Amino acid sequence: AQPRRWPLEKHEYKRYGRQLIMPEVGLHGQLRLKNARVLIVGVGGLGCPAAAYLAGAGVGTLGLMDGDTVEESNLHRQIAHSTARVDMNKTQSAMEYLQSLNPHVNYNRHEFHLTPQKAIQIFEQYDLVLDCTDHPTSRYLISDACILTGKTLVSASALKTEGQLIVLNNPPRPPGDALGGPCYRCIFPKPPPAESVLSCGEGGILGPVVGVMGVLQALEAIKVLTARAQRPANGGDWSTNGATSEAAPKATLLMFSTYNTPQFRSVRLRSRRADCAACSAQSTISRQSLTSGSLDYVAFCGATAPINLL
Amino acid sequence: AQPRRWPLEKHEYKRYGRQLIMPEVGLHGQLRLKNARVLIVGVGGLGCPAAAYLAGAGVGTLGLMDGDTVEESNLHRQIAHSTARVDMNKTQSAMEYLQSLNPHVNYNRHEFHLTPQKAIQIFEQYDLVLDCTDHPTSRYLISDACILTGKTLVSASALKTEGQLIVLNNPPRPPGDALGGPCYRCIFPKPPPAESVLSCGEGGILGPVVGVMGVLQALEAIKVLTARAQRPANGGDWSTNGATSEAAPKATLLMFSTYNTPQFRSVRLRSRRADCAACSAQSTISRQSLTSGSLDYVAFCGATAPINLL
Amino acid sequence: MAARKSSQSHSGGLELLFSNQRKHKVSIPSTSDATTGQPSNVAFLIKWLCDNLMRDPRKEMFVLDDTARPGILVLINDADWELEGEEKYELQAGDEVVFVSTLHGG
Amino acid sequence: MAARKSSQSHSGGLELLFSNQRKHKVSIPSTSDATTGQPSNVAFLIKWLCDNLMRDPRKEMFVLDDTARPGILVLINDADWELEGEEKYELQAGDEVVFVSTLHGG
Ligand SMILES: [Zn+2]
Ligand SMILES: [Zn+2]
Repeated sequence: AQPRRWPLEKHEYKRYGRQLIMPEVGLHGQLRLKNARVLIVGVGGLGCPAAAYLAGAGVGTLGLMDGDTVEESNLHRQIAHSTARVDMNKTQSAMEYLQSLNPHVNYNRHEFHLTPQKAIQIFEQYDLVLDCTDHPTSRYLISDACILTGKTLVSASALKTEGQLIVLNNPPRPPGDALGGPCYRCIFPKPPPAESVLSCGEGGILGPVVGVMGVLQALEAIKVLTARAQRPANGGDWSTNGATSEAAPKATLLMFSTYNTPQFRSVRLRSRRADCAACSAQSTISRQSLTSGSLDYVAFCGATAPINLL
Repeated sequence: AQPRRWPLEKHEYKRYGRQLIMPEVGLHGQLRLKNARVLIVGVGGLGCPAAAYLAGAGVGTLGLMDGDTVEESNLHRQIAHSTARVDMNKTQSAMEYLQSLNPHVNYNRHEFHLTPQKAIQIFEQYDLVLDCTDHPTSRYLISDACILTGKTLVSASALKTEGQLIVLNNPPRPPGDALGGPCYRCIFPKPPPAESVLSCGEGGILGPVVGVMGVLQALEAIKVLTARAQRPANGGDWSTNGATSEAAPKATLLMFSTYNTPQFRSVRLRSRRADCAACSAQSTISRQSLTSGSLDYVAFCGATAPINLL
Repeated sequence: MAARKSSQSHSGGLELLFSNQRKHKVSIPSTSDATTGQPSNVAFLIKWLCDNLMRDPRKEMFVLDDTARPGILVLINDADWELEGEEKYELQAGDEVVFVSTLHGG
Repeated sequence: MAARKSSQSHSGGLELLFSNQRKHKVSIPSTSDATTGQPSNVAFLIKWLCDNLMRDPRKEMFVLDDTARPGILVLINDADWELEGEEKYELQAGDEVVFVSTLHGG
């Protein structure tokens, strides 16, 4: 006789048992994780730990996007790579590690840097996006593409001894809908002066600092994916977001500072901006402007070669 | 002509460059890390990420202690292991991963569980200890051995959706010296009732929750090791601890709770307890009582088989 | 009898003993003994919580010998109660008292 | 003229502009204009900090068009100043104002 079909495979009950038994996840949460497609943009200091814990948790499809190759100077913090894989593309290197941790995940490699032309088409293949990149140019582009494709965005950053984390477009709603969470442009309508922008290469970075932020991105992604809200099967609008009130949702910024007391601080930020260029009714950013390449993010953010000032 | 000898090898400037350029680490901090010997007790959910970031940062000698073998149910959170290494001893499995991340670290494997008889002799080989274990029995034992051997202890724990972190015996001082940081017994003089103790196997655990705590342990260890204080070369007493005042140092407990607002909370705990069984002038715990096995930690903590109550 | 407002919260699994709710805003009498006028202290709060708020019959998971059981940290306004006078600390309006159960997993 | 005490702190590299010190307790005049008696607001604080506390000559790394430059979040008592009236928020004694520079690294 054919046995009753279980919603998960036998090995999945074993592998995910420690999270399955928790009411916050449970069988329903595990099935949501299994059906989820998550895109990680940037497989560096943030992307490596985020990918490890999302693969570990059993996210069904994990997309990895990065055009860079592994360098020796990455290895103090980019824990999914290895010395033997120096010079290999980062998505390939990380996939070797992730496959050995959890071979039951579908890994998609996008072996290039994100461009406005490709963003919409790629983001549409996923349910949730993690911004693990390292420049304002990509942060604005990723946020815009998340608004246009209706994806929640878990964004983190780190430099020297500090880190920041924010969940944007949560819940995800179309431009003009005040019940959607704010986007990156709502919080930062204008880019910082180019000379104030420091990369980890220039400013330095302590490995566990960016590591903590990346692990917390995985946790926020799991929270969003396993939340009780009902999400339509084919990626349309969210009918309910689990919030009990119909007030415009605000974002929360988590700030980490290694040598501060206290080390962590949570601050309440704003809701959607009524005149936001991306997520308001007056939005000027469209699928067409992205896909055609008419939006120049590099020009918007100013000079591309950051000057070592701040 | 013989070139001037540099304090670090050429490849080390490359590999650790992103942390070397920061004033908080610098060349002096990197040399301290290189000369440091760190013991990680427990290579599970906490120990795996802690080991990854300490190996990445270039700690000279990393000791890994665990008597367990890798199980499939570990892999959602124990990111240094792999599916192919299920049934392998955890220190062996983790070392394969760590070697590939940073082959320039000396790895010591202690392929057994900590016992009172062995604790003193092993701890004396290290400068700093991370408690990454999962039971009150081992937490009291590790703390006592750290007091008796003069080592700072970075202790973390996690269960379900929550985590805790505390740095103990910091600065490390002999029993009776009020200028040493408190120990585990100062904070918790009596063990909890055995029936209130839940393991991750029983209560469940979300991977990134224990991951965050483990990464933060690595960060606290790096902070202690690179601090400006002068440490005598051969592990004797600390002449100065970098603190500006001579007040009795207090411990700080960092608490994390996934679904709380705010997620992180830092609370001030006490300084050394004047009647502490381990670190006070009235201490009743000695090297002799540990090494001879006359101290029964299992009996002290009550029944060993925890009951699934809380 | 005036009420003293105090909010208390639980962490580390203790919320399971209190209707699975993490934060409670409670008003307790400002004196623990009407005859002596003794102001309410934390010892009184613990007893009051046991009698009035705890739904779980297993009192021993919260109290032992009339105080918080071993393994529970009591924090008053983000500091260990041992810094504030322990059970004898007299509650002020608006005080936040947190009960934290130590975790041991890893 | 009474002083209004307010503490302000920096994060994300901004402390480098302020003598590499993260936290400053400052007392500013309670009115920004003695004739009108206009209470001091955050706009006044920003100008005051530039004139009195900033040691770095690169003012443009902190202000642009008389307000905090793009990429700096201004937080008043742990909330975005946009929730509190932005520059027009009138400072109260004991207010904590935090300037956070956004990080972009990863
Ligand atoms: Zn917006
Ligand atoms: Zn002690």
